[in-house]
Amino acid sequence: MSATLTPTSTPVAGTGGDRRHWYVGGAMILAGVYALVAFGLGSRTDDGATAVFNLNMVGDEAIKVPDLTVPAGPAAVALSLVCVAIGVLRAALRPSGVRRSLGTAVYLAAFVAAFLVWAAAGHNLNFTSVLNAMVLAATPLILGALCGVLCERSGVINVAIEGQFLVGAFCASLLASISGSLWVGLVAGCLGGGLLGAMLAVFANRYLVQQVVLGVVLNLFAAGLTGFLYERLMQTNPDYNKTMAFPAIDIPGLSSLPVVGPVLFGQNVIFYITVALIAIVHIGLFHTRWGLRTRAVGEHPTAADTVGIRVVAMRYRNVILGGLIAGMGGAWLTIGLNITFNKNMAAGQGFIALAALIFGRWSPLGAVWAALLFGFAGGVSVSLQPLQTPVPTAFLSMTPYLATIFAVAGLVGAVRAPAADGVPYTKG
Amino acid sequence: PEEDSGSGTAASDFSACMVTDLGGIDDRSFNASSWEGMQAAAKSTGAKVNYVVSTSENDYVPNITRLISQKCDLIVSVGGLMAEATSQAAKSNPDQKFAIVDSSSVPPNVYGMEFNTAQSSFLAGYLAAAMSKTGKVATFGGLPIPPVTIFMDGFYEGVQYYNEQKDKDVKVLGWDPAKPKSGSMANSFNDQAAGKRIAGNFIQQGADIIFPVAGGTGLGAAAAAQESGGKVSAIWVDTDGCVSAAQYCDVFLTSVMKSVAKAVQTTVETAAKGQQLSGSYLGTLENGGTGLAPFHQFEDKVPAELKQELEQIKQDIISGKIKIKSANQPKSS
Amino acid sequence: MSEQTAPSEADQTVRQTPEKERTPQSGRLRRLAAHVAAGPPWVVTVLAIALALLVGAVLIIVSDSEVTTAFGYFFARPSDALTASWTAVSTAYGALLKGAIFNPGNAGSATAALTPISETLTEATPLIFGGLAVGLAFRAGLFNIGGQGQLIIGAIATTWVGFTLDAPAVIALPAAVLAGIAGGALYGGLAGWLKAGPGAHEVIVTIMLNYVAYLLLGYLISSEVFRDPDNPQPVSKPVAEAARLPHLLGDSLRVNAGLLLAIAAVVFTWWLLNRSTLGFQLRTVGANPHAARTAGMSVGYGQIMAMVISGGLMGLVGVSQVLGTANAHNALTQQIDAGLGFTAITVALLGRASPLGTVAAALLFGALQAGGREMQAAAGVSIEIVTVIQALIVLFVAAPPLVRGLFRLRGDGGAGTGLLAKGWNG
Amino acid sequence: MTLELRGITKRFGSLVANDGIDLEVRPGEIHCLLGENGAGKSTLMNVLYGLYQPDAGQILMDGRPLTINGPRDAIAAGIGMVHQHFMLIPVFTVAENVMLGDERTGPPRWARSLGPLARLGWSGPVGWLDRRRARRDVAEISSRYGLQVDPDALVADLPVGVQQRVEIIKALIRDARVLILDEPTAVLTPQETEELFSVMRSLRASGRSIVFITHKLKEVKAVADRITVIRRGAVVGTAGPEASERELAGLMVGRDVRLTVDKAPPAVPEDAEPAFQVRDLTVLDESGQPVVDGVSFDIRAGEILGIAGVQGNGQTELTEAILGLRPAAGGSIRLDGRELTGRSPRQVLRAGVGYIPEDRGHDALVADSSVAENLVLDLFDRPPFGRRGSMDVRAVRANAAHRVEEFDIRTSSIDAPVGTLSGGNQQKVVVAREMSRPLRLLVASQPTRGVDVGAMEFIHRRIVAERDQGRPVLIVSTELDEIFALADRIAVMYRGKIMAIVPPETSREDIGCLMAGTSPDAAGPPEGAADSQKDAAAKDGDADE
Ligand SMILES: Nc1ncnc2c1ncn2[C@@H]1O[C@H](COP(=O)(O)OP(=O)(O)OP(=O)(O)O)[C@@H](O)[C@H]1O
Ligand SMILES: Nc1ncnc2c1ncn2[C@@H]1O[C@H](COP(=O)(O)OP(=O)(O)OP(=O)(O)O)[C@@H](O)[C@H]1O
Ligand SMILES: [Mg+2]
Ligand SMILES: [Mg+2]
Repeated sequence: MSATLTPTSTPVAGTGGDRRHWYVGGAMILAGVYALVAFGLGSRTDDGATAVFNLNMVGDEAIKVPDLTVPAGPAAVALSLVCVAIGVLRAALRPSGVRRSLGTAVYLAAFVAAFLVWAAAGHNLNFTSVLNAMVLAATPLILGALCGVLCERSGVINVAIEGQFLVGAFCASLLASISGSLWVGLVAGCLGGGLLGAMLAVFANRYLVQQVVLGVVLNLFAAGLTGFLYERLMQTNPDYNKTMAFPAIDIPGLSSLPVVGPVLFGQNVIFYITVALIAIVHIGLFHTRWGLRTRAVGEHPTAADTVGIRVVAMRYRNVILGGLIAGMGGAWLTIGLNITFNKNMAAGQGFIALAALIFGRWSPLGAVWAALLFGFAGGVSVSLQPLQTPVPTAFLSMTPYLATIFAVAGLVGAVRAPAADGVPYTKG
Repeated sequence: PEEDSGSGTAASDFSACMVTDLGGIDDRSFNASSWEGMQAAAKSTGAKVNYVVSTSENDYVPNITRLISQKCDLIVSVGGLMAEATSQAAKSNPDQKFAIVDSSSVPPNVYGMEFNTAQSSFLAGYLAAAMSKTGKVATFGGLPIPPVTIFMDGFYEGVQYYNEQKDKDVKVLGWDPAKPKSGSMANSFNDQAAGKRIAGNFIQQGADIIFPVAGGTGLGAAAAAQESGGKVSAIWVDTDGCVSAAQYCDVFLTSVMKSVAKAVQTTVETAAKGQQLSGSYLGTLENGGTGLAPFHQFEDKVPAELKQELEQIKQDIISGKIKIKSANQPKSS
Repeated sequence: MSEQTAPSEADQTVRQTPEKERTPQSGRLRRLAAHVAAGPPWVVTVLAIALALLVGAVLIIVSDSEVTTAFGYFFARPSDALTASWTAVSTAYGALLKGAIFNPGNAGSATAALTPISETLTEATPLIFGGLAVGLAFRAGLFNIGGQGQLIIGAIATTWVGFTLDAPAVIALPAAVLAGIAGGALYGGLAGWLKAGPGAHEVIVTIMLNYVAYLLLGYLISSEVFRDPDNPQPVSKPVAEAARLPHLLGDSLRVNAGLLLAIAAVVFTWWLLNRSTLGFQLRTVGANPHAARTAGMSVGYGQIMAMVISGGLMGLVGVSQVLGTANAHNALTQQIDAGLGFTAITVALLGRASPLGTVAAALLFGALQAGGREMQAAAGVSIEIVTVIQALIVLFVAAPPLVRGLFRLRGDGGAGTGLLAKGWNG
Repeated sequence: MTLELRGITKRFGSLVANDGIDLEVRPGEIHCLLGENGAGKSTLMNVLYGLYQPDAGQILMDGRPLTINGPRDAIAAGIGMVHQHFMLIPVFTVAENVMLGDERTGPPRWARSLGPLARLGWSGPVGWLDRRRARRDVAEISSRYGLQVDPDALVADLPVGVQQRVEIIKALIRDARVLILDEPTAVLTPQETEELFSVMRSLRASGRSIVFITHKLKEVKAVADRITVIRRGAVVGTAGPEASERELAGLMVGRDVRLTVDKAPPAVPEDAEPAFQVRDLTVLDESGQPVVDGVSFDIRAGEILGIAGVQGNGQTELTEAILGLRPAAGGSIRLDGRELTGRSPRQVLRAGVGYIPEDRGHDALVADSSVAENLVLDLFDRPPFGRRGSMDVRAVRANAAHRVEEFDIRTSSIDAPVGTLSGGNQQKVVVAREMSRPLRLLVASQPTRGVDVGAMEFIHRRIVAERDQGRPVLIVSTELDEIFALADRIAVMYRGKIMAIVPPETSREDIGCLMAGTSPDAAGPPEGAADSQKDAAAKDGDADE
């Protein structure tokens, strides 16, 4: 009777857009004041202690950058005040767009810096090594999140990244060990992830199984299957599960840059493939025919269908492609890190990758930033352990999870998935 | 699974069964060692041995019950977490024989096996301090629990002893018995990636010898050491690393052995012969229940003088001349 | 109110459907066969279980070294390979049945004969609570993947009350149980509140809360308040004797009063969903939040309440873990969750989120778990296979067309699990 | 190019949506497909466009059979379609929407200047999008046919009228020879409709054929060259443009229609106190723009105020604000002297407001729940249905049995999921529920959308009965016929404002002008236009004479 473009989302509950600035700004000020009292004026920093940040990796003798030494107390106070100031600006000026994002970024950086200065007071902290740990931890998360981007941008929710990691890690280790070739292992890892992706695609697209549920079940399936095969094959015969890894490749010239050199240009080939994939997925999604169609299929499949795009085929293709990428993330866990396969070795990283995807608002670059953030939190919590901070290890390890909750609950604002994400496409 | 022991000396109808802890049969740690001991005993006595795996703590009680109903003559449970389940089962089945690794005995029909690994870790600490070029050594644990921190305590005390004797200042990263809350823990016994991360961080802090006390997690530390290209070495724990994780043998300075296999083997053999098992077993440097493994590829790198010093310290510990303070040592029974 | 004005024309618009052709009723059997061939849900479920066991059998065969050896010379002597396969599978599944239902070899004493059933019921108890919890949230349109966290917090609360409260059983036991419920409910409610208020998707939030609870547990069991000074392991103080759930059939059988609590929880959940105003509200919010809001219901309130109750039921999983017979310590340990928060999801899916379906599903999975242990001990088949079989059952049940297609049933293409959990935007 | 459909049959389950339909579209004609809601028009066109596969029948092009397995085949055959529900991706720009499926690809500018790089495979399945060319093509088509659009605008930001132009450009850029327009005028003002007609005529002039779907007789007569009438899935007749409206209407609905409801003039004194008052009501949308902009009106007890207007001019937001479903950014709403502003939907309902939302499936019914439960959706926790937290299932069922009887709801059982009922009967469930409790105000939005004539009459009679019992009633409808049939006074909304409140005797044309945002000069504003609407609302009591 009437043709109107139905609004794509009618939020069920009204979001108090106005008050949000108050809440967020207030929370920022509170946290800033806390930082001031705990980090800046606390006992750890008060007697003129200095914090030393080493900027060289042990073992990279070629580069030498002087250590960064800061007076801990004054630095922490200054950084905390920056936090408070940004909080005040947020509440008072209600910035939007770029300025708001910039403010949030500076806030986070200042807060984390204040914390690090406090933690490192009277000790030294190897900052480059923290960054390196961040990159190592973030690589599988990035691959998992890119898989999520491919699947969810085309309208299939993928909660099975965890399972794809497991199968990828298992296949990579098994085939690399049997064949003796890391490349065979890498391909096998990708195919393993792709296989689980294919299952996801079939059950989601053909049998219309609710996709979040499906992902959870596939995770169980993958955990059970790899656990079973591990016990029956690898445990009885360690030759099926050798430690093997791609060697690090130094990019000539770049790898001797201070700080970033060893972190970004001294990793193994899977890392470089990951970097390439970030670019490929981003460019592919926003600048190519395939990307335009993928996004169309995820936003409004019927519309895509009416212009002749084969919606379901597109979804199959992208979900399987995504599976290949997640499988590579799994391969990283074994033959990328020089580690043998172990039951449940993904240890929840697939879920963190999913969180990175959502945190990054379903965009490849956003997901990369989120993955780096999680990686950084992990790297820092490991590095802080020997510094004898009064914060128990368990609480340091909680930070990435709490950060995610805060992010989805407030800081990032309402994140919106592609409109048709999780909705199977059927026609009459 | 059922392991037929065809080549036994005397075909016996004695059966010994083992319940693993959550690490599974190939944790390269006490589960694996216990199973090794079971198999050795099977060989020597012709006893039948098998094991069941626990995948969650909910499995402990039913696994033990099931083995009781399978009429196992001796049930070996591995790990102190099973102590309660074992002693309850023992109380309600007073005729059934039990043995448990890493726990003392409570009911009379449970034979406990404990190990004072602080003693051997003390030696390892001394060795590490002497071998370190950077003056920093490191250790981390799987969980902050006595069976783990006892190693770390001993290691720490060994380093301090070296510092006293030689007037040096070798630092221990990752553990200070005075501040147990901020010790480095991987929170897992089978997360190799975590082990690698933690070890990598120690290396970046300047440590060149790492002593992981975290079962399979430690493999990640060994991998990190291997990647350093000879600059960093590791000390393995529980078993001789050159045997249980041979691929990393080139980085293992030595291993702090906890002779679980030996103890289990002896226990099963004793029981199979029909002899009484009573009280409990405490492995020490003196009885060989714990000690340092051979240096293997480091044999030539460890100075002879240092080897002598270690031998002397060992004697001093046995004689009680050196007192180890760690509160985590088993109360000797 | 007003005059009855049914327009007579409208009657003509009612299309006359032709009388269904009556099939000659030749015996019950034929009717049953026809009924089965139509592939109603229960048939699909049975076939899904069969199919999953079949896949499990294939896994057992391909991973059995004896069988694979026999297949090595398959063409020379095929009978060997087939016999070996048959032996491997029949031993394994035989043991599964013996461990879950009845073991003829152990029929000597009543206790021995009842052991398998007791084990099955003991395993099923936490699964009933968990399945109800996840199912209830499903009915309100929420996917509670945070059972792990809620049960851990419930277990922490119940343990704390259990070892601090020095009181007779009539007080201690209910207090500990209520504490567990409250702990889980608060933690679940937190996720519900984050959903209803700031609009944070419950799947992400509950996954993250799982990690937080797990780490908190690790911290607590080695903290002064909880840590058992007499135990070298990271285990909390045990709860008082008085606060433990009593055994139902004597001390040697593990089935305990947790089962009675579970039955009570089933009755409560059924009443809540089908006979209470709150349940009506939850179902409406789950099925159509827009209509719920238009009808004056508060969607946020419904979501919070659903997560509170779901979390409370999950807290009961923690209660049965600590106060029941699952763990010999009756104390907190790092692995107290035993993965039940995730298994509960499959139970709820298989039970189609209905209380009675959940009971059936929990009994099935409890039997698989209990039987799986026997299978491991007696036939040497890794218990991981049980996880594979459980996942496959749910997968097949969720895709009836697949099962119907494989077995050539007619079927009506009816809905799979028919659950209401939404995508990220829902 | 002649397009022929022969014997097209399409079933949805047991429902026969198309029943052996024959249709012929000749080159250069505007062929009008006329039929009531649910007659099967869209289904037929979706079959032609390849979205549905017919259960029987054949499509011929210039006498040769044409296989259409999907829209791509239809597009290749030169068929274009503007769907009833637009097929645009809101987060894409106009240019992206237009090129989707027929993408322009080529080397990006930076590569072009690099010589050899330009020869790489920039096209192909993962080809590089050439946005500039897409933009240029859109601009070209839009200037050729006078379809003004900005190629870089986001579709979500465009008014529906412009979105429709985008849809037409989409079809034209694929060089459609046969263009299907499925109810294109439903969202347009009379003026926009006129513009669309002239575009259609110019397309016809360029030799294209157009299938134009509508159920508005006047439009048929204005543009059609030939007319095919469909009823209940079957062709019931063809006619030329000379056929009279009465004849066409008879064909369409199968009997004489009389869209007037017998009702007495309002039995309220004209100076009676208004029972329901809205003053300066302002409602903002998600982006903070006013969608309801300072609206004021009064309704006396026993009076029906009809709100006319093209869809999307703030009517939905107005009713939702009254119900408390949307926050009011300013103004007040008073019922019998009590303030309703800022109340929750529950409080508003409890205050005695009955509400029939415009989209029953979305906002009023829970498809999977039973008829009985849907009948108590807003009373479930009140006696006799709910007491102290528990529900009395017997009372719920008894109520359902009574309502099904009273409102003549055709259902297999009161336990049947309401989603299995026909649209009209679903609507009756909503009406029955909302009228089953004592009301102080009835708000009904599109009360008879997608409902057959029998049910429509029934619902109209019930609404009038409410009025006759002395309740104020607010009706929102985009169907002028419905407004004329029911309203005692008519308020016309345009862009969130009330243009005027006029008596029901006002001519269609004048209301059409108001709906389009212009005040009809000839008629002379009975109560002024937008600027003086506050006064109008204040004194509309006496303006009715
Ligand atoms: N996908 C579908 N599944 C089931 N029934 C459908 C489907 N699409 C349409 N119908 C039914 O088919 C009949 C014809 O629908 P159709 O949309 O073709 O009508 P229409 O003539 O376009 O009506 P309107 O004027 O309301 O657009 C209706 O009864 C409708 O409910
Ligand atoms: N999903 C379904 N399951 C069972 N019966 C259905 C279903 N959909 C429709 N029906 C039945 O099919 C018949 C035709 O439905 P349909 O929606 O086409 O009615 P209609 O002719 O459009 O009537 P109305 O004008 O009231 O919408 C109705 O009797 C309805 O109850
Ligand atoms: Mg239509
Ligand atoms: Mg209809």
